[in-house]
Amino acid sequence: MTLKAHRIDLEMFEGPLDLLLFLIKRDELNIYDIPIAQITKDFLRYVDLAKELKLHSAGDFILMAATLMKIKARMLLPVEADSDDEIEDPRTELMNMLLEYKRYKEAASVFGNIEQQERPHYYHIPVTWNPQQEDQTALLEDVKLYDIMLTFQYLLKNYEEPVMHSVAVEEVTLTEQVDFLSGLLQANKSLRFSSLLEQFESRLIIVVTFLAILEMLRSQQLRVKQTELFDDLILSRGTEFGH
Amino acid sequence: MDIKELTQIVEALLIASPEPLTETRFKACMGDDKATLPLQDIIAELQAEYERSERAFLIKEVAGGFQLVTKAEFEVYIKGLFTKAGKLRLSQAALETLAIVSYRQPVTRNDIEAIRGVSSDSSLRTLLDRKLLEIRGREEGPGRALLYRTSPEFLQYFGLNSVQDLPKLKEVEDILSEDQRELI
Amino acid sequence: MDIKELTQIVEALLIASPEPLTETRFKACMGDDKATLPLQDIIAELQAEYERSERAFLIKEVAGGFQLVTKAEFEVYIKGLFTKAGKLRLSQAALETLAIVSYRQPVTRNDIEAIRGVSSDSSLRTLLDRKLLEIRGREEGPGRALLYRTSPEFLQYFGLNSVQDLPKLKEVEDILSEDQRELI
Repeated sequence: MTLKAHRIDLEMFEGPLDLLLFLIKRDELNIYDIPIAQITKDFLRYVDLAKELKLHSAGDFILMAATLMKIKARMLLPVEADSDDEIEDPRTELMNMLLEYKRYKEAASVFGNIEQQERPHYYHIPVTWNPQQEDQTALLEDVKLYDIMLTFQYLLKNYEEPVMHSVAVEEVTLTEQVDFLSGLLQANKSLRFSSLLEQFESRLIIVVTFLAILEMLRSQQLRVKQTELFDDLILSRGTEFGH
Repeated sequence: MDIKELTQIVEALLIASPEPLTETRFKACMGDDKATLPLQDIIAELQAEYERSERAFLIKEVAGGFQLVTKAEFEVYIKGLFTKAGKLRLSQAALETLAIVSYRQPVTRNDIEAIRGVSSDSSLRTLLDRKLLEIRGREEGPGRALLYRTSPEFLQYFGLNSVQDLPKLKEVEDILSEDQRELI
Repeated sequence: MDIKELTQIVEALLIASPEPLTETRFKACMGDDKATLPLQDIIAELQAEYERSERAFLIKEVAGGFQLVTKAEFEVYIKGLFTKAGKLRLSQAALETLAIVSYRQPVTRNDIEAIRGVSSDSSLRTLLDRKLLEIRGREEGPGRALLYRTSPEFLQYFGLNSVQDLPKLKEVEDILSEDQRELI
């Protein structure tokens, strides 16, 4: 075999177990009684290549080579005939690993077939998912914990230490908005959040007002009712109102 | 409410829903207008209607609900909608990792690597990127390793209704005897 | 290719397309099978068919393209699809804000804005609305800024027992460090 042929071969294998299974199949070996010396020799020829090729999983191949050599050495040790202990075949663990891996490798090919069969079907996903979409920006389809990790990682990379003593200029304070809301509730029994929003131009004031509502909610100066999600909020006086 | 009205409502829900329509969700949508038929029956009616009128799509039962999918014959045209040449197929490494997770979930990265005998970071990452796997909590005990599971998108991707519908994992003996037959 | 075939192809494209179908995109999808009619005409035919068969949806022209939309009368049922969170959908801005709060909690709005470099008011508002974040207490010191944390609903959604179960930065690095990303 030329080096080139080896290279192609090796890249076909998913790892050392996959290579071992290949050797077993190629040489029609009995997986329950692996000729360890023979397979070790063959395996080592490939591992040399793995090192040479700087294969991504070279470490895993080398580790397996060491395991095989250890098994080979243990096979050479004389078995004491008079020992009562049941002596475990040094190959057992490797055999079990190979068998287990073989099952999943088989399952993977079944998955591959299903994938192939499902490929031509495309699912319908509505173009706009929610008429009440609160943001003009596109929504990410389905946020997973992984996305949160990725995003934080990304933000940290771009994060520069903040300039100290920077002062955020605010058009309106939370206290002002709390006072404003108290005033309104003094005059009206209940208020619609939407009608409040209509009075404000700046997003900042809207947010501060919203935070003021949350703050008043926490201190029970105010109560909020909402019949369902996305419905208007109805504000009324809470048990601690005016205190 | 007659069946005609019910099929129309279900059709509207299928068109508007970003995920498979489940019986529970259908009931919630109906609110006080209780449906006189189970979703399954309405779907069957609608499906028959789509067949009769030779629609380019059909209803598929997937991930515990129902969703509209295009018929296979239109793939050649639909591919043009997406910038990448159709859907990307998973690599052998990714399929192996996915197989292990789907039969053994929840699993840690170590569990996967112990079975595959090879580092599986990049396949895990691919599968997380494609949302076929998700990170779901941590293992009990000292290591507290992250646990991986298949996602609802996994079921959709493979057109399965639930993880119970996975093809049964074959026994070693069966696989080996198949190998034998192949040799002969 | 006759009009029947063309309407079917266009229907399949409308079902599968994640954005409105434009004439240009349609032509690209048709490839060498040049359509003998402009998209507009095929759409008109399909629209008529939908009306005749009393479908619950119709074709709407938006942003220079066509998309399927449900008829207004079904809005009352469709609302039910979005009442409770199924899949979580967030804007990039909201996701960034959520990521910062998750890993840095408790944080003030200023902390968040310092990292993102832009105002985060509306994302905070969205996240509070969705009950993914909550306000718990105030910072010590003169400003007494409100402190944001993730909510119990956040933990539940992601299957976490506590914030300590979030993947650590070290673990994130492990998964992401793979520079040689697998080609799929």
